[in-house]
Amino acid sequence: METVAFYLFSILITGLFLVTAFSRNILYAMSALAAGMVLISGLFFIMGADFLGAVQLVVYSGAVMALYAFGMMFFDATRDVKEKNSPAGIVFLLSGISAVILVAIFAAPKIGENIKALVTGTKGADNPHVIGEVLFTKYLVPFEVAAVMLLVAMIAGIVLASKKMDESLSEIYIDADPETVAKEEQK
Amino acid sequence: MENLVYIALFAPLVSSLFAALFAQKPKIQLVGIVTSILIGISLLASVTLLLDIHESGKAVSVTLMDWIQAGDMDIKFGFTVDQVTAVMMSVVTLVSTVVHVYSNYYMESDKSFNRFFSYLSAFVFSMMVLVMSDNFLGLFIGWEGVGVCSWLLIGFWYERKDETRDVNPSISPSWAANEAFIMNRIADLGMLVGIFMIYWNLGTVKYSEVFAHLDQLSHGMLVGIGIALFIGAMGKSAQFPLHTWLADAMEGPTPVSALIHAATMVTAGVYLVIRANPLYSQIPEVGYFIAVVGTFVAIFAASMALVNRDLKRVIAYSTLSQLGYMFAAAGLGAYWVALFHLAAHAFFKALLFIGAGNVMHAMHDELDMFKMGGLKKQMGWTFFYMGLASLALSGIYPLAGFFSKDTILEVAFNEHTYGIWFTLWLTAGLTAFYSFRQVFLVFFGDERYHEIGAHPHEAKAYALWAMAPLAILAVIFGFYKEDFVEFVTKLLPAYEMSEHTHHMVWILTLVTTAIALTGIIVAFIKYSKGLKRDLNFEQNNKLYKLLYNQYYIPVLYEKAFAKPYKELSDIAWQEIDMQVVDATVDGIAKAVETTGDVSRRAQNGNLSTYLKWMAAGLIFVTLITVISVVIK
Amino acid sequence: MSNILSVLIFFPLIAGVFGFFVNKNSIRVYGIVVAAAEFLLSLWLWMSFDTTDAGMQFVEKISLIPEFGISYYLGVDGISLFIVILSTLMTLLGIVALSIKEDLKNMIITLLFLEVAMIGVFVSLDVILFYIFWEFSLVPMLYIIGAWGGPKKLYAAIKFFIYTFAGSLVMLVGILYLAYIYHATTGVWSFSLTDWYGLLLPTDVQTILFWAFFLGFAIKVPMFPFHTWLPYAHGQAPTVGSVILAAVLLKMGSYGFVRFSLPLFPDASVAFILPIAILAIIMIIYTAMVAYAQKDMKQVIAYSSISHMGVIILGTFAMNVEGISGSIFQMLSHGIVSGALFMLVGVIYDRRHTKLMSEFGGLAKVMPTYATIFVVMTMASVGLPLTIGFIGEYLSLAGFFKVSPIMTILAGTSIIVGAVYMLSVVKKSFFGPLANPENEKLKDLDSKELWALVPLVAIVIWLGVYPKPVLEPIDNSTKALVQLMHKKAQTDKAKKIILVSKDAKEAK
Amino acid sequence: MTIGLTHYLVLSAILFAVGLAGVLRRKNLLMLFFATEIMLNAANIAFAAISTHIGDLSGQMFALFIIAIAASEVAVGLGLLILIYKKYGTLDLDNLSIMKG
Repeated sequence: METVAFYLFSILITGLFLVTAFSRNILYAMSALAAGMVLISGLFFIMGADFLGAVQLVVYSGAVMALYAFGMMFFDATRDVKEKNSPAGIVFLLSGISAVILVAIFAAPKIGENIKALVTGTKGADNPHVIGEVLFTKYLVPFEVAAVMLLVAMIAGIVLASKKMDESLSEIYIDADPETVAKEEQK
Repeated sequence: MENLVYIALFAPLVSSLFAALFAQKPKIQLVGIVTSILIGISLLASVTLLLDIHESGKAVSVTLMDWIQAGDMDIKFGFTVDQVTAVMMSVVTLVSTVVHVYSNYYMESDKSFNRFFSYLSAFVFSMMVLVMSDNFLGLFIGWEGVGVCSWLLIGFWYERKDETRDVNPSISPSWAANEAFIMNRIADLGMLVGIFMIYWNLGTVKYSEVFAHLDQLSHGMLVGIGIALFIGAMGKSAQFPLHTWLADAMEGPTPVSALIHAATMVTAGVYLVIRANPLYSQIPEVGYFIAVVGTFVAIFAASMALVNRDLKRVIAYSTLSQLGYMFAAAGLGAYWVALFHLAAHAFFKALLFIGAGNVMHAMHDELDMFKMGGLKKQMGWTFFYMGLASLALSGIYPLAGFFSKDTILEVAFNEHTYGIWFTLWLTAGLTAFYSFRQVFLVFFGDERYHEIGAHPHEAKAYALWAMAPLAILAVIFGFYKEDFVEFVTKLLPAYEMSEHTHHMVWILTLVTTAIALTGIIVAFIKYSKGLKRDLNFEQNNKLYKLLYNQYYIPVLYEKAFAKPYKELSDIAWQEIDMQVVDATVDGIAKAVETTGDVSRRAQNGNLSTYLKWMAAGLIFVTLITVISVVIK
Repeated sequence: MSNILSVLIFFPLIAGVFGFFVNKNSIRVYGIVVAAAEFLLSLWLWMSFDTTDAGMQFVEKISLIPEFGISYYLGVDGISLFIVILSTLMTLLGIVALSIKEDLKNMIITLLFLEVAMIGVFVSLDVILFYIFWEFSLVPMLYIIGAWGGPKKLYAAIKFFIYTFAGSLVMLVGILYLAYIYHATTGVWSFSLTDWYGLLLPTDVQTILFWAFFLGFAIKVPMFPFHTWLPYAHGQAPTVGSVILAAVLLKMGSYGFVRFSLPLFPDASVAFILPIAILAIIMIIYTAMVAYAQKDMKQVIAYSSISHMGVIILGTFAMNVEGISGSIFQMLSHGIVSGALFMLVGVIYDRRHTKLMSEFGGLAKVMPTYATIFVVMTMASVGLPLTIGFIGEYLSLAGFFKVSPIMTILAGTSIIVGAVYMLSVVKKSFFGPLANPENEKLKDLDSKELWALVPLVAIVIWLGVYPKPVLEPIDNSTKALVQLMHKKAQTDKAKKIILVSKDAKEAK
Repeated sequence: MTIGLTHYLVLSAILFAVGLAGVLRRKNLLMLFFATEIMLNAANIAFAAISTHIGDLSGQMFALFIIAIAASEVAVGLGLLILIYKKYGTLDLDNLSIMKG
């Protein structure tokens, strides 16, 4: 059962992400990404990382994708993205080689066998419970830092995106393309 | 006695510094007088020392102070006055005094009067250091010092411009000065090498210690030292092939020629060989080589003097020739004979030069003898002096030259070096000829000087009186030969003629006098009645042209050394230094710059490209990690 | 006043900083006073120097970074004492003779900083400290050339900086490697030179380190073929820059050879006598020829510097007391003579704004005092006895004669070729008719220039006639140095060639 | 055949490669963001898998923090994207090369 689920998820995720990576339409890409993330949370559930799965669902599939969706409103999302893609050969060569290397590394028997736990003895416990314990003891400082970071990011997002679009606080208009500026003003 | 040594040595220095105080001022007569007096004091001190040593037979040594002390090298300013030194000192200061006094007349209207006396006295000081020093390095100080003074004095009229060789064979005073300095430097290197050899083999450069330990050295080393020192002597005494500077040195004022380039400095080389007699008497083969070189120079220089028309150059060649005689004598082991000839030569050659100075003054610095003639009338005393000097130079009894030159010929005969004897004998004839050719061309015959508009006049009385001591010595010095021999052989090895030579002496004397008289008679017949020029001969005779152009040696040096050196230097600078060495350095810098310029293109501002590079880097790094793991 | 060396280093530094607050009009007086005080301090150093002691004196040691054995470690011996005095003297005279009008204040401050660096280099006994001063000396010089130089000043300044800097970086690697070896051998970190002297290195390590140090020193000297920065630097630098560059900065290289290469790597030094002697001979003859080919008066002096440095290098590698003492003395002599010659060229450049000899000729007539001093310096430069130039040259050549007579004869041609180019300068510039009408109204030396030049003339003659006060301390320290080298030498060849003087042997 | 650690790791590698391919191929900045998310998720999978495999929660913690970082990144990044778009009217990397050296 687990095997079937894993393969099913794997294939779906890979497919969806491929769509994301190569689709011309932003909407399609985004939808595929969101779907892929949901499926990844499924993988997490299979692994028994319930809390992580939940976070994945809530934060990624929910919050992040929603952000993207809102962000896209600023762009013209309905149009196909016109890209002058660089020669595919190099791209596939590079990513292919890295894929092969990574797979080879991970598939090598040495890797799976030699990994040892630094902190053991948490297995079998109720996952969210244990996570809560670890998070607020051992990883308290990083957790707080992450919280601050999120706060900063939130403020930054607000500041950056909420500026009046036609007049900037910074000098971004100084060396702007005059045509663009003209267009902005027409709007 | 020590005080006398210091007086003799430092009076000229004081004199020079005194004159230097006024060097940039216009003429001050007092300077001439004071310097002359100071040099005179030096003369008095020298003669007193000479007499004292004559009486006591002991050398006077003083040590002034330390000079160079490094490692095991310990060199002091030490001075020794022994028999040879005393003779040299007396000769040098005597001629110097005469020349100083005479210069008051000769330079009377020169605007650099004071400067001249400063240089001249500085020269005397250097010369005194040279002859009085008790070690080789002290000698070297004087050696270089006289070189510099000679440079200053030859180039005294520095403002004259360079001419071509056709107009002025010496090009210009400053050129001649540089030539003299550089040629002497070539020889000085030899001398320096000799000193190094002495130092590293004996650990000292003091004469007394060096000569006492010569037996510690191998024969090869002795030969090496002998040759190295002789190379030094060749430069200062203008021996072939370093002789060209002496004739060009005639660009200097005539008193300078009399003092430096006839009587004193050029004999320094002979002095060195005489001084180093313990060394040279152990290496007769080098001595023989010296004699051969001297003999060759004697006839070589005499031949050039035969045809030259330049009053001073003729005397210069004759000096060269006489230096050859001295080297011949010294090389054959007759050191006192060389010293005797040195002293005698100093007297009559200085006299001759000073006389030439009078003539030049009368002729408004015209030097071409073909434009003179008949000066006997206006310049009786000068004629008398120059005639006397020429007789002495030709070796006519009873003048000094007769005794000294004859003895050299006897030595050559005695040593069974008949080739040397014959050459020197022949040279004696040539000497007589060119000396009297000069006398007759200048003082006899038709008065050709009218063409150049000269109004000849006799020199001032005090100038003529100043010449008198030299004239007297040129006459009587020969009669003191026995005393001289007795005196100097206390230091120098006595040279005894063999029985056979003793018997031959009167024949030799006769033969020599005969050829000298022949030379004079030929000159009389050819030149006393007036100048008959054979232009065809002068222009087309190859031998004449060869001699007149000094065997083309100056031109050869110019073409073989000076020019290629200049061209090589230009190549070294422009081709090698700029195009190779510096270009390599700049090339490296350029390579770095180009690399930067090329790699700058990677920085094209496109994130996509960067990302690709990043991925490539990632692959590279992981690959290396994998490989290194696998290999392990 | 046992910390006189620190005073010598920090006094100009502080004075230089204060210089920023000095009024523009009085900066010249300020500079002269500071430099004069510094010079007097250095003379005081000499007066209280114990000439019989061959070792380091006035030693100061304060640990800076004990973990790595880096300390503030100063000391002076006979070898460095006179170079320190030379630095202060040339700085003083350079400031006295300054003819720059624009930005005089910055120039004087820069010169004071340069003085700090120069003195620091010569009194540092900690290698890191030495290296810091060594590199720091580049900066003021870079400013002097780059800011007050001629038309190609930036090229010259950057070339000077990067070239010498590249060399010293290689040296730095050598220093670190040597420190590493010291640590590996003794177990403690130390950058103290006197500690390093005690280190016996295997010959192959010596070889590597020798060449690493060699590159740093050789570029500074500068040895052929690393010399091409020098003509540009001299050609573009203002007079005072050239004076100090030639007089002191070049000596840093040759001083490095004596202070580092010889005692630290005696075997390697002996092993490489031949290639270095060949380079030195090429320097002597080749650059003399190049000097002869120059048309610019200053370039002649610049190339002549290289030629003379060749003799210094040769003397250094003579491996006997005579040669090394001679080369150290020649450093002083060359410093004074070439410094004076550069000042003299500066004098005529100030008047005519050209240095081309073809523009001159017959100057002796209008500027007799100038010509006289120039001729005195020329004679000192060609090594005339009784001038300062002779003693060093003579001793260096005499010393090397023991190693190789043939090469000494080749190197000895320096007295010939030196005369050729110097006399031709004198002839072209001072003799002959006064052809150029622009030269007719030239003024002779003014009092400012005389004040700068006459002391040098006096020194040239004084030390030529009576070098003992200077030569004796040098000689003592050199004897100790040679003895140390002989003690450290491991190969038979080195034992044979390094020649301990007799009285030192007896003293043992 | 049970699903072991290796399977997850390989999956993560493949996803990472897909993300990488996207990063390299896409010229639109927004698409680049998407591709980056893919890569982050690939890493997350690996973290979670190893964490589960060895029973150490640290892996999951890191995955958690990665998610936090990704969220912040999106927040800030999107803001920047909007600014860029407003200024240049495009999100195409080929047109955004003012940093050309």
